[in-house]
Amino acid sequence: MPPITDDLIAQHHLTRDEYQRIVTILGRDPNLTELGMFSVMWSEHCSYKSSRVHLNKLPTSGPRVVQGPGENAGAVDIGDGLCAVFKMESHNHPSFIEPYQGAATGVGGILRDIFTMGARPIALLDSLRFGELNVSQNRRLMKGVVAGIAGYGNCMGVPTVGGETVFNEIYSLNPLVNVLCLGIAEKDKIFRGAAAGIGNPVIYFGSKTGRDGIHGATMASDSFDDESERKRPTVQVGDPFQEKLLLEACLELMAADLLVGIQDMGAAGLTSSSCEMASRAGTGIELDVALVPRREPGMTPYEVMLSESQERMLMVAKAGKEDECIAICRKWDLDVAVIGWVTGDGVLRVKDQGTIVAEIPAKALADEGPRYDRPYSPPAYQDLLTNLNYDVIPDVKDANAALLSLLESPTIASKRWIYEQYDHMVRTNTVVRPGSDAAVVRIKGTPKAVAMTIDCNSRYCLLNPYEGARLAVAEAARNLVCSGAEPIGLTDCLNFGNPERPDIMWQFVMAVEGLADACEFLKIPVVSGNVSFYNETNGLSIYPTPMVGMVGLIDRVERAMTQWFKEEGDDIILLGATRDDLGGSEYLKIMHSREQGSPPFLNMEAEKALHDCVLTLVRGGLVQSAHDCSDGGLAVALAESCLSAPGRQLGAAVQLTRGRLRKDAVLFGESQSRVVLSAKPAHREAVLERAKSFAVPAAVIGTVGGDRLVVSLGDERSAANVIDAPLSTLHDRWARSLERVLNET
Amino acid sequence: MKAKIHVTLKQGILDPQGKAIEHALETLGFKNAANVRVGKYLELDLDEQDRAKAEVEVKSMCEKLLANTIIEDYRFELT
Amino acid sequence: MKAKIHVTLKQGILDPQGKAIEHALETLGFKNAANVRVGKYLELDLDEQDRAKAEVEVKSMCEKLLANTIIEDYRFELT
Amino acid sequence: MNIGVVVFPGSNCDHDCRYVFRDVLGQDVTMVWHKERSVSGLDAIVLPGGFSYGDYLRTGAIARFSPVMEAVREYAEEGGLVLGICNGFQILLEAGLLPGAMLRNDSLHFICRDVYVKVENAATPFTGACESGQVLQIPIAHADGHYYADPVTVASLKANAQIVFRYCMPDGRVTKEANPNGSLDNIAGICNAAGNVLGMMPHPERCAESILSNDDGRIILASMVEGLKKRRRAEEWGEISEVQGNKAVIPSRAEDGLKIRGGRGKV
Ligand SMILES: Nc1ncnc2c1ncn2[C@@H]1O[C@H](COP(=O)(O)OP(=O)(O)O)[C@@H](O)[C@H]1O
Ligand SMILES: [Mg+2]
Repeated sequence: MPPITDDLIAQHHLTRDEYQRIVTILGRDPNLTELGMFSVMWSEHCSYKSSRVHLNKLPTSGPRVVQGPGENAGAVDIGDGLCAVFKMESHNHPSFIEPYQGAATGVGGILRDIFTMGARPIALLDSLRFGELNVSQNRRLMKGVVAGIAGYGNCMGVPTVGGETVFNEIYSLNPLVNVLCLGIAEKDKIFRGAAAGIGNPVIYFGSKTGRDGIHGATMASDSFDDESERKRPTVQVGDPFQEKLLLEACLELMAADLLVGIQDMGAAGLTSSSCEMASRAGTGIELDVALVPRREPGMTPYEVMLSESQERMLMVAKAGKEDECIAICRKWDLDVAVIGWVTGDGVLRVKDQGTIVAEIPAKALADEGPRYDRPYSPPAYQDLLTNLNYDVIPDVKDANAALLSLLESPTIASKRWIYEQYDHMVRTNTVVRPGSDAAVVRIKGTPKAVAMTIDCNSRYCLLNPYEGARLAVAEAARNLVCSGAEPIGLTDCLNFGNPERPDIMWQFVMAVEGLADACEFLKIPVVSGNVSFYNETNGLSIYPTPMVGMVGLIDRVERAMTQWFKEEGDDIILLGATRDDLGGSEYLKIMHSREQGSPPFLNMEAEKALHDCVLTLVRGGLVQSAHDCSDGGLAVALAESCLSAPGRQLGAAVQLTRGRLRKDAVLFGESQSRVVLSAKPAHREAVLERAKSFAVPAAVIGTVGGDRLVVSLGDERSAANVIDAPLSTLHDRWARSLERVLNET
Repeated sequence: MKAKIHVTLKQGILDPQGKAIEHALETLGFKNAANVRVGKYLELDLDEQDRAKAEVEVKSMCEKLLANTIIEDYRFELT
Repeated sequence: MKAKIHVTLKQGILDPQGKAIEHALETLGFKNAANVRVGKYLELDLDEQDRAKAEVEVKSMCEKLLANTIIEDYRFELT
Repeated sequence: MNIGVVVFPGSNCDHDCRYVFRDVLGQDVTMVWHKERSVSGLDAIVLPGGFSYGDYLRTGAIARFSPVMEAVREYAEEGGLVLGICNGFQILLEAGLLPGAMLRNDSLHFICRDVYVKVENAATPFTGACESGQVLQIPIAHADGHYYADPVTVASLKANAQIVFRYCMPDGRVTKEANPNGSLDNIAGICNAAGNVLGMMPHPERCAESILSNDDGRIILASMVEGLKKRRRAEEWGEISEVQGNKAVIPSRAEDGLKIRGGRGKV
């Protein structure tokens, strides 16, 4: 083995201090295998060394929480003896290197996190960020990523029921691919990744081990430069068929009561799964790499321990049950081998044909990595971003044209081109398909359903990371209540630049505090999450993007609500107040090429009152549709309510008053805490009364019907139609926009 | 001129398809087969008389589009 | 012995993948390329010394599994 | 009735088929592992959708060699009802139980969405409750659904009324625009000459309950169940005249009182 040199230490992305710490822990210099194991476990990706001190601020408990952060996924009680198990993960860097495989293996990884908990995955959502589609490289990336998610998720038979897709130049060299998976498990049959019981066998199963993605974990903690694009590491290739067999085998193993603990091999492969399982149980593990099934000859212990080959799992069986475990794995044509056992000395001991090649205290490896409270301070440019003089921006002249431009912009346009490539119906639970505020998936055997959404407006976060994070939580919850669901849990995926830069660290800290405060206020626990740092290329960071995945519960599935207008003659009612909230809007970006200003004002009390009001109205059967106002403001929300119906589209005639506001602020401003409802005229009074009782502003603004969207703006004395367009025109712009740009090869 | 292009997975990259086919061949009784690898085969007509130029052109096609050089190798012949 | 097997769509069967690649090549500026056809290329090791026996075996693999002769042709060589 | 649902490695609509026959239509369902060599005692067999063997090489190419497929073949030859949905259809094609082959969708993409199909033959055991020409809304979810057969085969399919479903517009017109995948003659489903084996790309099990906003698929699945009941009654009552050889004659129309809902877009 080569001697441990400064170079070697640097290549493993360990600092001198970190190395010293390793020497102290071991009481000697590590050998190369041990150095490799430390380097992956102490990487940012696995150890959360820059984020941990701040993540502790997030509220993680609540009456429904069955499992908070710390396990493979979080779990919340949904009644009937069941819980929803969910988590979100990023696969940004791998997807930039190889979009198809990167995205596919991202799906594979998050699925394993869910089914290792004993939950059958029932839904996936994906949140994507790409550069603008006029650049062919971005189109190529997007096509590859979407195909990869489809290729893996579809084959697994887990429906991809929703997501979010936003385009901004800033993501050109750092696309984001975040995937959320939700599964259902019996509450008292959740499996955890603990290697308990001295003497119990440690069993490897799944695919064989190859040299895939060695150093993937450290790579994810590395930023890109032109150099790393050339020295591409081995790419992990996913095999969804193998994963499907793994899923079925796992659920069968769990049902047979053979296991003590189980964990998937994700980042840092065999190293992380073995030391984390031992650490959680306060035990040790002894294993022999020579027993690990391999795909390639001549692999060293270093390579076997660090390989990130996909579709592999580690289980600790009850003593004497190994033959039954092996039989089930064989039934599903999986490779399987007993590779070691649980020990009492707290050490992860790795042998190669009996010779010890690594010996590290499991806890030190898994939990005692470095923690940094990195310095943070706002960037010098922050004020320049927020100080926007609206006087230099002329008010909108042709609102009709502006609406068409907004509807056509890829961020707002229909995402049908994406979600039609995803099987979103398999398992026959998808009650609300992609295309409404939140996806709704029923829970068979109960009267219930879960609703799910992912949201984050990263421009808001750039302009004010604290407010941006609060706004993301508010929007996610709003999407859920519009679907008739009560928010019950949150998972996040925090995508940021290089934490060693004080300005980036500041964005991170502010965002985490915003998340924490919003969740605290709305009483929504954070049960799982993921941090992805170093989303930076050639020194240019992405916008801070704290993605919020939220899960809600619908007590009676037939009351799930959708966003589109249902019937001619229904009233259109706007809940919430419209303010001068043009800052950070999609409108300013599309029409004035500015990503500036302060993000919309958010009053949490008003937001919460709106949620309670909407839930009461939906559950009371008083409304026909509910749609939250977000990107593009009220005009876009109205258009979406007209256009997104899967069946017949219905137009609307709407009269808005302006007061002292700018025209563009009324139509396209992104004031928060607003929802567009439609209701039968017979329910008008009841709706207005309920709104009043919740102190939520409410106004009847128009009527559903016809085949045009007509919006007039004015006061009592004079009103003029500022928007008047046939649905066919609006629909063509909105529904076909993505396919039009993407067909440009 | 006709170009015949073979695109194959790089050594060491997992070939799930090859693995599944090998397994199927085995259950069908073809016990002699091993190391099945699956790649792509492309044929195209090239309107170019100059062999050297054609070489350059096809190579560039492979690099840019036909092969994913992160995980695939390619080779071609011109006839 | 090594078998190299080519499986291609029968003449006359539309090849949308070939079409798409042709289109993509064109937009990338490769205007000389035409009639792109995409097929599969398989390699496998055969533990069989007798050439004639190997021929029979690979032919049978192709007929039974590797090609669907309703839509595909196949050819192979042994080396 | 006891409906057998075959589970191949990689099947993923097996649960959905079980759910629809057992929980929606109230039948018994037996899951049949692909390594079984017998399918006796079953009243019908369903080959469900999914990605058997990862759909590697070609869709259905490897699954058709599963041990159970020999039994399915015999079962079909004896007149038993076999329904292949999506991947099940692809397996039936590869196994030669139905003629033709599947090509990639013209768009080269996986497509998941509702389509409309026209019932071209309402006299099969699977369409007994449909009207001829009726339009059903059913979702598809596949990447390889472009049906192909040589002209001779197509001619005989037509001559024998083996084309059961064709993609169409909501008003029943069979147009190019209505064809989601490039399928020859807009073919969405075909049966064998005897009429007891049906393969279809759309998923009736995904639209058999009103909570899923559409229950047109129920008509097809319930036709099958009612046909089986009728056949059993005929056998029990010794009405041999109703049975020709091995193949029961299934009535081509729903009887009065047959509870089948849905069926929008009748033309
Ligand atoms: N990448 C994606 N995958 C699946 N569905 C998506 C994706 N992107 C957007 N969608 C769906 O498109 C619809 C509109 O998305 P979006 O505009 O983000 O909704 P909202 O503003 O209400 O959060 C939603 O139903 C969403 O689930
Ligand atoms: Mg919304």
